[in-house]
Amino acid sequence: MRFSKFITNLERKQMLNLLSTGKRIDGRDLYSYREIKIETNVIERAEGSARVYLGDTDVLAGVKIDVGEPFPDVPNEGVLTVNAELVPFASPAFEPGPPDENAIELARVVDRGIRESKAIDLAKLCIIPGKKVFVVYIDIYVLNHGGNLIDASALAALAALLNTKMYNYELVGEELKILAGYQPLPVKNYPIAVTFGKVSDYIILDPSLDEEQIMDARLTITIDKDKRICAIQKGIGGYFTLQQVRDIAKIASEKSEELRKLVLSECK
Amino acid sequence: MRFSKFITNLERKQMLNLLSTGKRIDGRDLYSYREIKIETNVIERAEGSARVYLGDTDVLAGVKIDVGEPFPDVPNEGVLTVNAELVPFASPAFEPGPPDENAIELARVVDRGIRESKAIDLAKLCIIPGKKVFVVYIDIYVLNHGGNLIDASALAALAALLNTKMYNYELVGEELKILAGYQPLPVKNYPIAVTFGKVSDYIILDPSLDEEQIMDARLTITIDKDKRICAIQKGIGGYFTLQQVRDIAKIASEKSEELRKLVLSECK
Amino acid sequence: MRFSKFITNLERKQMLNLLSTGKRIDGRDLYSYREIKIETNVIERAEGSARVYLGDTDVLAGVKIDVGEPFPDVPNEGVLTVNAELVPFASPAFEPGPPDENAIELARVVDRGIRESKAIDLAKLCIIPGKKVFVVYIDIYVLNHGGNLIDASALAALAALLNTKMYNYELVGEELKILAGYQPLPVKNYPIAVTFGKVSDYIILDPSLDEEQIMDARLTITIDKDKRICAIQKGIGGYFTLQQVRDIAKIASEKSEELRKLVLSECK
Amino acid sequence: MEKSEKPLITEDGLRTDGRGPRDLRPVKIEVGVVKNADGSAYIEHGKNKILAAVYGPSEVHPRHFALQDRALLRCKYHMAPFSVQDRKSPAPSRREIELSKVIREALEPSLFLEYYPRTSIDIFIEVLQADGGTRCASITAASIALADAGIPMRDMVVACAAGKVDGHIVLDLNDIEDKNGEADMPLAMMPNKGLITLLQMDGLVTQEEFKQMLELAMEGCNLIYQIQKKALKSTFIKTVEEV
Amino acid sequence: MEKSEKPLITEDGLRTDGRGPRDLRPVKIEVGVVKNADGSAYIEHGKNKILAAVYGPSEVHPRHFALQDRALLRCKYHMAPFSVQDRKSPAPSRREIELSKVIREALEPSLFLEYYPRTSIDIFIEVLQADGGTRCASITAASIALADAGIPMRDMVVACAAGKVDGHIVLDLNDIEDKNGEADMPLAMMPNKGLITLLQMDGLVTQEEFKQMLELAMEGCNLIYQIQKKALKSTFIKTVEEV
Amino acid sequence: MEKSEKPLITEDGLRTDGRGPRDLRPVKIEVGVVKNADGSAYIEHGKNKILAAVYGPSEVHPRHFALQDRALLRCKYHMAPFSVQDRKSPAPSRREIELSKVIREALEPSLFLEYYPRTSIDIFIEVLQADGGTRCASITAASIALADAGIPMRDMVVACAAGKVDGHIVLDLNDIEDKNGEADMPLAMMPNKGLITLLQMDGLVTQEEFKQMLELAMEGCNLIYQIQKKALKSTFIKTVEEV
Repeated sequence: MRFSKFITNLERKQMLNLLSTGKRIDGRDLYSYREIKIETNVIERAEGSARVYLGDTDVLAGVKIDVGEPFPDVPNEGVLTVNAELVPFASPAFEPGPPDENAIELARVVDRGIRESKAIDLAKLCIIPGKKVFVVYIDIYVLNHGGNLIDASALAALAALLNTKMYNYELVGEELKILAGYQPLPVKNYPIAVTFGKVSDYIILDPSLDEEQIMDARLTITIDKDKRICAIQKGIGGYFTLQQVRDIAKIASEKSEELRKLVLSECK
Repeated sequence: MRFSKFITNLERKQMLNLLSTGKRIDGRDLYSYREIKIETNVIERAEGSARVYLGDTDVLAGVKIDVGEPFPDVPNEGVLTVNAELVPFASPAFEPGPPDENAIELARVVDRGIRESKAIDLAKLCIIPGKKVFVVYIDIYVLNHGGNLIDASALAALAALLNTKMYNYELVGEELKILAGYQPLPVKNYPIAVTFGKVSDYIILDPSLDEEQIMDARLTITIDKDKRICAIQKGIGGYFTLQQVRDIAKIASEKSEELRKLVLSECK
Repeated sequence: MRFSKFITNLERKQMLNLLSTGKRIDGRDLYSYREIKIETNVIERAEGSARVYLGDTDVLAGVKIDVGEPFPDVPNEGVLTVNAELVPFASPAFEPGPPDENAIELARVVDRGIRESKAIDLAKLCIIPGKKVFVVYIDIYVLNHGGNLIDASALAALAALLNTKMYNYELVGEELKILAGYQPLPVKNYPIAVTFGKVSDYIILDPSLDEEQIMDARLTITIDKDKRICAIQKGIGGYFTLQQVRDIAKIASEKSEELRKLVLSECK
Repeated sequence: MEKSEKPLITEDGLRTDGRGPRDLRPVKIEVGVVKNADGSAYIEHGKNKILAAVYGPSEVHPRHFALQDRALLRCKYHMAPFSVQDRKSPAPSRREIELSKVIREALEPSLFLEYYPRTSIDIFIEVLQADGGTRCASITAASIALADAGIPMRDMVVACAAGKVDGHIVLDLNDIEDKNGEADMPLAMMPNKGLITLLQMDGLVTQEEFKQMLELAMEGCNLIYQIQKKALKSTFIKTVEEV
Repeated sequence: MEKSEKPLITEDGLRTDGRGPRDLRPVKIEVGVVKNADGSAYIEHGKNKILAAVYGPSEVHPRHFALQDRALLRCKYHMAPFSVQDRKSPAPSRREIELSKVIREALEPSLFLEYYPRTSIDIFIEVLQADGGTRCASITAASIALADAGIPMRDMVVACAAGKVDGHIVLDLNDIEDKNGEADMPLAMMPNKGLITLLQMDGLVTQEEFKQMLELAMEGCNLIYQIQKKALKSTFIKTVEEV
Repeated sequence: MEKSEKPLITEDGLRTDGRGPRDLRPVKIEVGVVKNADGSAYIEHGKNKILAAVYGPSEVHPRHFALQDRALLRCKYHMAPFSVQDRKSPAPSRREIELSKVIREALEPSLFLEYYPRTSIDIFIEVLQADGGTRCASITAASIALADAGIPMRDMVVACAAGKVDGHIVLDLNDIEDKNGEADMPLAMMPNKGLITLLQMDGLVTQEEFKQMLELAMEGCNLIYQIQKKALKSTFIKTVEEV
């Protein structure tokens, strides 16, 4: 199998030794991302789509838009639904069946970043208040698990949204009549998830799959276009000190700029 | 573990010896209930609620009221739904997952007592015939399994119903407008479930968890306020003689009075 | 157990030896069906029903008719739904739970024959275009698994359809008013599924349960009343040569006539 | 469907299907009808049409369900989608799950499960057509299927309901009586010693009515027991001839 | 329910329930409330009413889930159908599945799981009534239940949220504030060394606000820790008396 | 969506996408595209975009599924929610379950499963975009993924459909032709000896038309086989260079 499930104790020691010199097994320094490649509009049949390669991680996000009912407490807003699937296709560690806690956490963290930063102008997706609104489905599809699925997925979701086209329509009574042409989805913020791992006392950015296996804790900070924090998620059974959390929030803010530039330039 | 799953043969013999003298391991005689405590309105957020302690058994019943459609064959009546959950919280013998046959039987026996005695005046829960009625959800939540869940659950359900408040409303077209104040749920009968176990040839009332483990058969008789029988359920793979059934029905009738008095006094 | 799960190597050899002489263990020649018995209207409560005995195989098909919504892409047509259940009742090889791949394949092959041959005149099952149509449920229930479930099920489904009575109705506004009397379901084609097995290089018609266990591949050809092919399904992990497929299609066409005559004479 | 307005008992004391209050519906039993099963039976009880099949004693799957000191008895009561007026979803309903349980518990006291430790005995019941009283007819049929499978028994189990309809105590309620009557009380027993192995009731009756229903249901059981015995005897003869 | 139009913070700086920005809601803790469990606790935190029960260390079911080098820690956070305004379906929601995960991960660093290889420790949390901040109250209660079960620990875990409401940084948001405020940040920590074991946030805040919220939430944790300790002490006394 | 009113074949005999009746759509294959898998392939066949990954031979989970005399071959065909016009629920549909089965059975005759007793070989197929003929393209890709995983084979398996559209027998139907045509017949074969491992048909055709379709589909398979071979050759070269 090309996928090594277990890291030996020796490998662990080597990784720690390297970290003590500020380096990582793949040559990166502690706060660097792996190489990122973004392809957009990869699924013509979807309203929007993007594929993100982050090192060995390969994530595809597809956007479909449907017409449905609004939630009763926000009758004037469209609906956002984020779903993630960790299909066994992408890793022998993924189980078949309905989304497990990891897939659900992944989807919810991506969802929170988009929702809390108000990335989609949901008010513009209302068709008939209280009755008909557009429903935006973002489906995240992991095609190869190479570590740090959250950042890759959040990036793919944002790129797919920036790339989403909606048909033009007019209302005939309460029915939608589809008109010629397309308009972009109203996207007004660009949240970027930045994830750190804690290996022993070292904090590393963008953990790879190998690093995830010796990592004690994980912290994701999602930063919006105005450097505000819009979502946080600590994961895995370890801890952080207050100082570590403060440092991470600061680095996340800086790093988010890089990624945002990249995604915006790809989606122009 | 504080919960002993198995009764040894020796314990079994001791229990039988005691029974032959008309006594039980916890000091009760054959036809006595354990101590019963009823607390009502324990969940302010629910329309009605009650918690019943029956010896070590601890059951919480919550009532929620919603608006829904009537069944097509009774368009002028509200809908009653009873659900029970035997969450692993309450006993290592309970499995996670959707309700199993025990939880379903428990819910259906409680349901039958309430339904057949017409405890809830469902005709008064009709809003618009054939279209809109109130739906009464009774959720039974076992918090500690100490034996005889049926009687405790039926008691908690009845106490919760007696304690249920519905908002006042007026119809504006076909929509409900909620008005100030509350009215009680129309409850017009008070069914009491009385459960017996058969251990060897002894009939005992209100079996404890230990007794349930050596019990051969179970019989529940539910009695309404006019001493009529409104539901019966035999359980577990044993048998009763005709005479035993007749005796049980008679004792059930007497015992139901005690419990009914108790629940009515608590719910005044 | 009366049901032998495994065929020994010796039995396998004997079966192959026999086949080399053009005979089969139950005395049939290669292209003969086992004895077929069709009973119709066996479930009075269903709108249509039929039970087919094909050797030891025993299949019951029931038809229920309900009112529902059409599919959006064919607003003027009724809906056909075929469901099959391989309940453990019928064979220790069947597992409890929702339909598995075998049950789904069985239902879909039967469905395809009926659908593609346009056996039911779905246009006549439209009540209000785009809103209300009749939904025809065919439920296939295997009562004993004796091999070749596809042919027996397709036959039972067809016989049940030919035997289906619908109530007369008139529309009062958008509601159906049921009138006295019945009319037959509009059936205008009679698809017959004919299944072959390949054992080593021998092609046999209507494999029995024993033969299915040593069979390498399966091929079903469904033939309509005008000798046209309306569905094909290859099954099990083996292969056929082009010549074998051609031969099978020819024999299927001939054999379908026999079965069609039988079912039509039973359903007169 | 609105509730029936017609009386369920006429002035002559006759029921919707012409029976008197203490009459059984016609009962027909066949044994050995499912070839793959170790034992099986078919019952027509009124318009109920029910098949019961028994598999076992056999190896338990999954294995960790096996019991060290006796056979694992499992029972699945299932209704065909076309067995009732409105098509029933094939997924097991709460009612079917409860009935599977009480039927298993009604049959269990008749069996020497301790003879077959670490095995399973599986009872499958398929209701092809339902007409009130399916659980009773199912028990009657399943007990025969168990006998047909050669499972050693203390006694047969036989079941029949009594109930209250239009104020009268009646035997063996049909579908209309079950739905519109005042009470339905299914009862199963081992007839030799009159031991009651299933007892349920929905309805509202006095203690006195209950006593009458108990006796009437047991009478009904005894009537069906005669039919059950006849069905079994004809099989045993068949079995002997086969040898 | 439409969003509230009323201010969440009055001109006097008071909140809807009368608290100041840095005030906790009342917290009440009871230990040893579930007889069958190995350890248990009940917490009332504001109007939250939550029970936590711990079973284990015990044999793992199913067995192949067992870990060779440490105990398997499992956690199930579950809301009663009547715990919220609109009845909640009893089936676990995606939210409950996520919360079960983050609560387990918040408690895990406090435990010496390596002391009990090949066993399981199961934490069950039942939310009987929900009022904002259930995950924090659940963690606080579950940590006590673990202590009550005698599971060896590095430190207790205690949790509290801070957030932003009407522009103010506030401690321990209630339901209305959670739903209508700008940000909610639950935090759990092991108080002895101030190690953060859970941190989540929904909302939109600046780096500076985030720092303030971090400190405030940790303050809140320390306040609750005092209550937690008191609850545990009274149990230990009880335990001694029992002997 | 209402059925198309436009002719599917023009007067010049051309199809909606400009092809002649016996033309294939463009096919592009890449090998070794999923790093974690033991073997993988990507196919674009018309607008179909499909990934296939193979894991194994490896230990079987759950263990009791293992076969004593050969490898357990499993296959899961799955469509991404965004692969079709209307979003598809991620839960497997009945169609996906049937296709998983027939694809597995189409590939099975090409493999020496008996070389790897007590192991599993898992094939995962993810349809990223669907455009008619996904099962054929999936089989073509999966066979390459199996080769890429180094699973020993008798022959490759390659698949292509023929069908009947507007009265014409045509090769390799696209989505519109599949939905609005008269018949679609997917066929898979092992090309060296022309052995047919998958054959299905929906539609209504005469025996004569069926024969023409059979031959045309086999021709199509042979065309795709050339592309398949080329894709594999370029990988083997790559593999050599890597060493």
